Amino acid sequence: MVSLSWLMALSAAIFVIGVGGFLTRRNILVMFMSIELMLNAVNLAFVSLGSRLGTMDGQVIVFFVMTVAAAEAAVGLAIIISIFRSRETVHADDLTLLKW
Amino acid sequence: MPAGLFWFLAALSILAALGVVLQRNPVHCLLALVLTLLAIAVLFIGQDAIVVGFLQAIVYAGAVMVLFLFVIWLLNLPVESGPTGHLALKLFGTLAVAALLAELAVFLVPSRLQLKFSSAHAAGYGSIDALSQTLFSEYLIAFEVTSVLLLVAVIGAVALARRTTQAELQERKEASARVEKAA
Amino acid sequence: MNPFNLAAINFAWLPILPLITVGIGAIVVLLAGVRLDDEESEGLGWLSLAALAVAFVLTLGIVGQTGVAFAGALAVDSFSAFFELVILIAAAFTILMSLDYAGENHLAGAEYYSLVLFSALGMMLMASAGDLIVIFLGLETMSIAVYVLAGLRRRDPRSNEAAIKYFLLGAFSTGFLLYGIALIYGATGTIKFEAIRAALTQPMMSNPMLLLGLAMLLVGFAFKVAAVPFHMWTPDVYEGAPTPITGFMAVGVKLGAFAGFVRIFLVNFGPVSMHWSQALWVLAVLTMTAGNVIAVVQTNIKRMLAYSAIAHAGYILVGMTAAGPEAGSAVLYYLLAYAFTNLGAFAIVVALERRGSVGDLIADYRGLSSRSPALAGAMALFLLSLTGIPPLAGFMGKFYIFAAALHQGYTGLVVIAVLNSVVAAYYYISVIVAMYMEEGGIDTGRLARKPALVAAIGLAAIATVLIGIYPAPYMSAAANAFNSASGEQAMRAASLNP
Amino acid sequence: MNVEFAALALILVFPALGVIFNLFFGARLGRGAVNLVGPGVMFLAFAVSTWAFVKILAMPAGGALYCPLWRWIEAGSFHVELGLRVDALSGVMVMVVTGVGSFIHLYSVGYMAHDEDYARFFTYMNLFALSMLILVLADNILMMFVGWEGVGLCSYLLIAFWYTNPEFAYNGRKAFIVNRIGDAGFVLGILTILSALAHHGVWTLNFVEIQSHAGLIGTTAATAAGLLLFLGATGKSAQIPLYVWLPDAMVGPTPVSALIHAATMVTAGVYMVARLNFLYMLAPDAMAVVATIGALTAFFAGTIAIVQPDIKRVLAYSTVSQLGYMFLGVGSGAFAAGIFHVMTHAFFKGLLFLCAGSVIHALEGEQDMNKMGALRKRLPITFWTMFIATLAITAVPGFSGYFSKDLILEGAYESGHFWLWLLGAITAGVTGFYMFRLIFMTFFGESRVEADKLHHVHESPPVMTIPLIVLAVFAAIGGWVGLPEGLLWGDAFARFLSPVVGNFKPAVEASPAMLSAIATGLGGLGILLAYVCYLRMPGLPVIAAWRAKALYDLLLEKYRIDELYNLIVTRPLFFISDQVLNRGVDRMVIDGAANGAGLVVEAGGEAARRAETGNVQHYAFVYLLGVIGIVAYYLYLVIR
Amino acid sequence: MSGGILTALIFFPLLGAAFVLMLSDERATWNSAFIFSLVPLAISFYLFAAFDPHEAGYQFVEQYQWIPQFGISYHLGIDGISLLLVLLTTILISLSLLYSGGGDIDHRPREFCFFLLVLETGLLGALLAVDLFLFYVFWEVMLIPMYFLIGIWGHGRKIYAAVKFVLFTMVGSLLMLVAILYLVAAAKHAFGRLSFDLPLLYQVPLTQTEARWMFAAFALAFAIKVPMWPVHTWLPDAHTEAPTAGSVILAGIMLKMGTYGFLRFAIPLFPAVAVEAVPLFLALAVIGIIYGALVAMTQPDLKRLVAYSSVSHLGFVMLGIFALNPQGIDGAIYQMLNHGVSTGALFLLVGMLYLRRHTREISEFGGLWKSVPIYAGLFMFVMLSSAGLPGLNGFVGEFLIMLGTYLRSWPAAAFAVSGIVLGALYLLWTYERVMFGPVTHAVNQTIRDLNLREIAVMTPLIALMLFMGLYPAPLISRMQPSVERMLAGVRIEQVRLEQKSHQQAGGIARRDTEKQADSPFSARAALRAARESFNGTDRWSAQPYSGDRPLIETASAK
Repeated sequence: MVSLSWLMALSAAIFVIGVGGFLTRRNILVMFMSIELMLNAVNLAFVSLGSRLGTMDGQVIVFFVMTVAAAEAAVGLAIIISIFRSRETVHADDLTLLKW
Repeated sequence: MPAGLFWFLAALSILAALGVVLQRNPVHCLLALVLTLLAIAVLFIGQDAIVVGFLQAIVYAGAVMVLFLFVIWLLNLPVESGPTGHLALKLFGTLAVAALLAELAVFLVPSRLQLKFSSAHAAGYGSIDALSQTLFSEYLIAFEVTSVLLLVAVIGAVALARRTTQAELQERKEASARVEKAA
Repeated sequence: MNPFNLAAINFAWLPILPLITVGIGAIVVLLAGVRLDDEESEGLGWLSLAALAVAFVLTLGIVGQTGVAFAGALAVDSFSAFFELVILIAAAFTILMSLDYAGENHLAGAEYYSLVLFSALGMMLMASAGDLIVIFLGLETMSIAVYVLAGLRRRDPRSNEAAIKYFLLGAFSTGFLLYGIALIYGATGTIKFEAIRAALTQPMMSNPMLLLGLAMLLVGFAFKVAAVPFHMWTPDVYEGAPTPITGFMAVGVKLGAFAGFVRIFLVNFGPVSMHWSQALWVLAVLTMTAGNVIAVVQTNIKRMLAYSAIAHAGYILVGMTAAGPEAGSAVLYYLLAYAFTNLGAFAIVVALERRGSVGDLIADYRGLSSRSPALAGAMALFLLSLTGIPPLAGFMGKFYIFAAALHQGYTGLVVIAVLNSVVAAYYYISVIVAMYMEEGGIDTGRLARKPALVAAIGLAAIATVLIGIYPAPYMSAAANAFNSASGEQAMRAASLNP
Repeated sequence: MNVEFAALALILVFPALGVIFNLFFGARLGRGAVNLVGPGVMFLAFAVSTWAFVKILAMPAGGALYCPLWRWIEAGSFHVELGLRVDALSGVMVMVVTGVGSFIHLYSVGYMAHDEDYARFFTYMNLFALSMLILVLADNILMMFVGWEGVGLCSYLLIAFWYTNPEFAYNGRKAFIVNRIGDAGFVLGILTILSALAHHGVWTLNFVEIQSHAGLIGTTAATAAGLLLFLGATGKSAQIPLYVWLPDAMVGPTPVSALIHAATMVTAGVYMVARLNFLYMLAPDAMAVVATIGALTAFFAGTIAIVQPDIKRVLAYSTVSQLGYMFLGVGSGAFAAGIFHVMTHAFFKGLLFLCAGSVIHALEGEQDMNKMGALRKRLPITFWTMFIATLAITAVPGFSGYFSKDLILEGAYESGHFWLWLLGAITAGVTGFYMFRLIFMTFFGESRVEADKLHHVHESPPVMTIPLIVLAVFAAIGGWVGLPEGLLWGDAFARFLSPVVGNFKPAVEASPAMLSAIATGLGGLGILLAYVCYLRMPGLPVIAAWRAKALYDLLLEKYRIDELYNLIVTRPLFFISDQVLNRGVDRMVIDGAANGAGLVVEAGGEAARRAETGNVQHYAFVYLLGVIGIVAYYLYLVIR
Repeated sequence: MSGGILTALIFFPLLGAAFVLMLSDERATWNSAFIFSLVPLAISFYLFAAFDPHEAGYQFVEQYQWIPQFGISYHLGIDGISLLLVLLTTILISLSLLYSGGGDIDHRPREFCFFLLVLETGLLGALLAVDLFLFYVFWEVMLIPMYFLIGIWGHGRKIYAAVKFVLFTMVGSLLMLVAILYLVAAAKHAFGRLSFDLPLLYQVPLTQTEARWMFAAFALAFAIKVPMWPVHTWLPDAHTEAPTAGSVILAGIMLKMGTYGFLRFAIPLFPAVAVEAVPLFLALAVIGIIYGALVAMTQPDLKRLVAYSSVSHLGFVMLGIFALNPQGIDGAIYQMLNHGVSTGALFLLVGMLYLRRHTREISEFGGLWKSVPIYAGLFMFVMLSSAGLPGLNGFVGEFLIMLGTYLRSWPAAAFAVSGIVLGALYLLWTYERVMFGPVTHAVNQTIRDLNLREIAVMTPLIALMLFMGLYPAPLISRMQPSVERMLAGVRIEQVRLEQKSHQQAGGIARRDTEKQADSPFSARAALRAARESFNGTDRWSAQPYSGDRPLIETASAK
């Protein structure tokens, strides 16, 4: 059996990669995908911990996280579409009307 | 879960995740993301989270990602044209990310990673039966809330993406005029 | 175990009735609005108000209870009741502000009001959550609704931008929050508050996983309450969002977030306060200082109020740092006072704003006192309350928080807070200067045609004064609320003179 | 023996009523009413004073009248009861003040006949008299201080009476400020006495009580108090170093000069020292200082008077000089002699000023003696009365000044101050010279009066000349109350005062006759020299001035003391006020710090605001930094 | 319990403020505001008459629970220290209203009256509060109306001045709030319950460090308000730009809140530290006296000049307070009244001039006496009162302060007297430049003299100056018992400090004025000596120390 540490490390790695993607990509959609990476990393952590603890809670939470991710995706993509309609761009660094 | 499988999936998921972050074409990114999700789904199943694993594959990697794909096509997004103007952020962002990873690594060494208790999996652990038993008893409220949440998401999505009204067009004109003036 | 044995999970109507009312209200509003034009949405607003009123009455039933329901998923205590009541009030004020605003700005009425109600529902869930996952779901319900609300002026690029920024950072932050929940779950084996509290025994307290989980939870909540350095979204989003929604965010979202924050940290992680109060100390100082200092140079009133909201979060963090029953009730009282004052201030911003976002500059307020003395007077009142001038509500809140922090020995922190208040006085007063001592500004139209808005301003003003000059009942309500949550913990009532 | 005598209050009430009347109704009711009330109240006060004085004379030695007023101040154990007291000393003073004062008031009716502000003038004059009477009648030192400051104020008001002239206004202020400097010392002196007694649980400011507890005041405290009070006296009585205001005070109407210089204000210092004789007796060092300052002032002012061309200025410096004599007297312990000179000086100096006023009146405001001369015939009454006064001031035997000055010089010598005596004696010569220079230049020789004024030079009206004549009589015979010991009734004046000021006890044996002869001789020498210079050989002074130009200029410019004060006090003060404190400390340092703090906040806000770039990824980056920070903190908790 | 007369006193103006807000006619506004201000005036006169001068404690006490959670009560009371200040407040507010209605305030009169009356409530409340929290509330309440008064009806750089005023004051008062809270926490530690009640807080035991910090916080708050050097720079700006009534109240009453705070709070709460801090405060006060006078001297603006003179005068008050003996403190309180009356009157006069010429530059004037004799006369009188001429009010206070200071530390008194000289210097010089000399600006020949309303405003003040100068005893006697009571705590600390320094000095006895002067033992001895030295016929020996009712001498004399 793989040690929990490795699983957690994998989870952390994916999480951090997600963070990195969010920071460095200009495209809002890709930034959003990075967030999905982070969520999945967390899901992995939940499942791994739940599995080691022997309780179902972890898996149930993953179920909820997926739902939330779906909801966020719906709303987030709608927002992206609406901003694309008004601004014709999906680049994060173009969205700086509001500042200072 | 055999160790070999784990290592393979771990490597795959990390590579795929890096693919999400590093590729220029959003569609390629999305494909890499799907790959990551699938690898993770297998990891779930490998840890007796069978239902969740399949849900991950079907709902997440399937349905949700298709949504992304639609949007990418809808917006007809171009390939990201290189790292313009973002070099500093990329450099320092990467450094910061590395720092975070290093910090997390210190926390996650085995000697520090002690669970409160650890028990063997009961019969039917991870099955749809077990999952729904928990879901509809202890997590009844949470489950109901998800329905509300999804409703909110639907309303929100509709509200944002519905057809433009005449009044809104007028307002838009005013707003863009103002933006120009401000610029 | 029969999974559908409701008694086994101690099903109770009491705590969920208000939630259901609000939820049903939202759906009814949505359905009723299907065939209405955007400009005719005022009736929907009144409908929402009715739902909130019913929920308010139902919530009163929770006052005085102490316990949990739904297998610990919901807490039934005065704490939840306190927050739910304030949240309902905040939502009601938001709707009062919106009645004219929504029509004027062609917002989709049905969606608008139902989303406000749903988001209030999310906040109420956070307030009454008994486990981490309900908190999380409540947070998401609230947030997703507010993301949309922020972007509801779809054709205004600023509104779009506010929505996308809020959404992206919110989702980003969700990742951290969830990560924290995962780690807490790993460390304690549970996500239920009662169980977590029980698990916090001596050896557990310094479990690295628990600590990392705390860190991530802290980050997640710090983002929602807009603590520095997780605050960067706040001014942009506040500026871009429709003004009533800005008010709702500044008050409602903050109430919900603090409800969860207080519930988790002060109540349930109270025993390990030594592991988080130092971090909060730093956050509090950063938040107060940055908020106030940057607010000084703002020219847009919504942005200025955004930074002021950040600064006020800092003061509340001072109270949380102090970590104790007195501090807990102080935080609750502060939030109550803050809610009315800020809602009033935003109501006035709404009143002065013409279509689009004309009238948002502080310069637009020049000479307001001669054009509209009552409005200027009310604004001055709210600003003075935010400054912390006695005997207004804002002062009493600060007083309570500072007292609590001092009693816990955080003299240095309080001194920093106090010096910050001086900086704060400067920018609040500069608005008063504009209103009373300068000339110019823009014409604001007739307010008399907006009775709902006038009512909102008036009620907020009355509450600001009343909570200030006769704070005793509210203070004891706050104390009871906090104590009923911290329950059997051997903490004496925050009413310090028995 | 003390007798309650409520009528004493009337002495104050009358002038006070005069003030009120003139202030509120004077201008409205017209000149006649003012002319009646202004001097009238003074004569009434004089009458009451005389009544009181007669009662004192009738009492056995050491008797006094008193009139309690009300409790003024109280704080803790400290309290002040206002009360009036007339004993021998204050009796003499009150007679002089009301007496001479009345005639000066009367004279003013004529002198101010053409001034439109007559009501204001008499308001001030009455107020002045009131203040002086408060000073004299006070039974405690704090009430005395009320009068003390009051006369300072009135001198300010009267000197600046013709306020439209900026120089006059300046001189008025100068008088008040210089007086105030002295007053500050006076206050400290009061406090020193008070605190010295309070150390022993005695809280009093009453002269009699202080005297009875004088033993409790240590020598150090007595010396300090004596010197501080004397600082007050130098201001009020125009002694070195605070005499500078008095010559400038000449710009006021001449009756004012008479009032200030002769009867009232300037003698206050001498009166105070005499009043507190018991204190000074405890402090020989302070006495020595008083005497030395007095002698130096007498000589110093005399030398300045030699060359002044302005008739009033000569008289002013002569006043300073005569006051120096008085201080020499009281400083030597010859208190009675000092007071005696106060009295005689009041007669002759009042007279001199009034005469000078008469001359100026006749010449329509001309004060420069170089433009006078040969007025003897045209102004006979003025000439004769002034001549008498001059004989008195130069201490020609038989005239009043002779007796008093003689006693002072005798006292100085007998108390062991040989050098001071010598200085005093030389000053007598100087006095003779400059006074007769004045007489000769004004009334004798060629007429240098400007032609257009010459034809209406005329003698003053009776309302002015009557006071001259009355005062001339006193100037001539007023000294006879203090004849040398053993002659007729002897030194009655000193005997009368002795219960209050004690008897003078000589330390050094001397022959009074010889001392007197030396001083008188020197005086005669001065007169002779004046005669030679100004009548016999009129060119001589010019040659002398030309030969010793430096000295002459120095004297003419009053040793340039004003300029010195200006340089070392006034100018630095203004510089410090404006440049150093106002612009430097206040605006730059303190406000700079306050505004600087504001600027720092603002700059900080501006800088922090720039971090808010609007780019959501920058926000996320800051967020991440926050995460790293918090996690680092927990990392520290874990691995520590 | 006395039927809420103090409550009526405090809140009647507030009622008036609300009433005024409902009026629209300008004349009616002024009239009703003035009438509303007369009621508290009447009440305060009644209080003055009904006040028991022998009672040292609070009178007309009212106390109700307010915020039981914190042990905060609505506790009002009046004692000898606050009685006269209350009277001063009501008088000056009424006069300010009377004056301002005469054309000085030409726009937004309704709000003006509103703020002025609210200000009165704040001022009276701060003076009457016996509960520390209640005091703080009123203390801050005063701030806001004054801020509006300066900011709306001021001149020139009014906004800068108003904001500076608020910020300066807030820095101090917020730090004081921290100290208040800390003190209350200490009280809870000592007595087991939270309470903001002053009588209880006076007894809180504190460590030296705690007491020092808290005293510092209180002292800073009050010192800014006073204002003491070097935190005075808000004052010239605020005074200069404020409308006349604002300056009058600012100088006349508000500054007194600082000194009152020292008397009521900073010193009695932390007597040990106060005794320690005496040298520091004496030094600051003396610097303030000289500095204020010097800077005032060369100010080109009349109001600015008067403002700096306030710094100097308040320096005297501080000097008296920190003499920490009855003479000094009585004098200080008296001087507070004097300064209120005199400087208030000066500001009124400057305001009248400004109304006529719309400038306050001294160089714009000259020779005014010719055109406005009544004005010039009044100005002269007020100026003399301000300069401390004996016989007028200023002298009584100044002398008592000097006396108290001298007993405490003679060098301080020696330096302080220079303030008397400099005070005369700048006032007279100003007067000379404004009133004397030829008329340099033709426009000055035509300005009109005071009208009846203005004379009516000045007359009570002039009368007060005379009365307070000639017969201060009834006023001082009312404050005595309270001052004595306040000093009782200080004396204990002083003796303690002395004993400590005696021990440190190896038991060498150091003579101290205060202890010897007022200790019963030496006083009795002195009295005996005094009796023996008189033969009984003299009127001075008949009743040598009568009237010193609260003091020990009388007790032993009987």
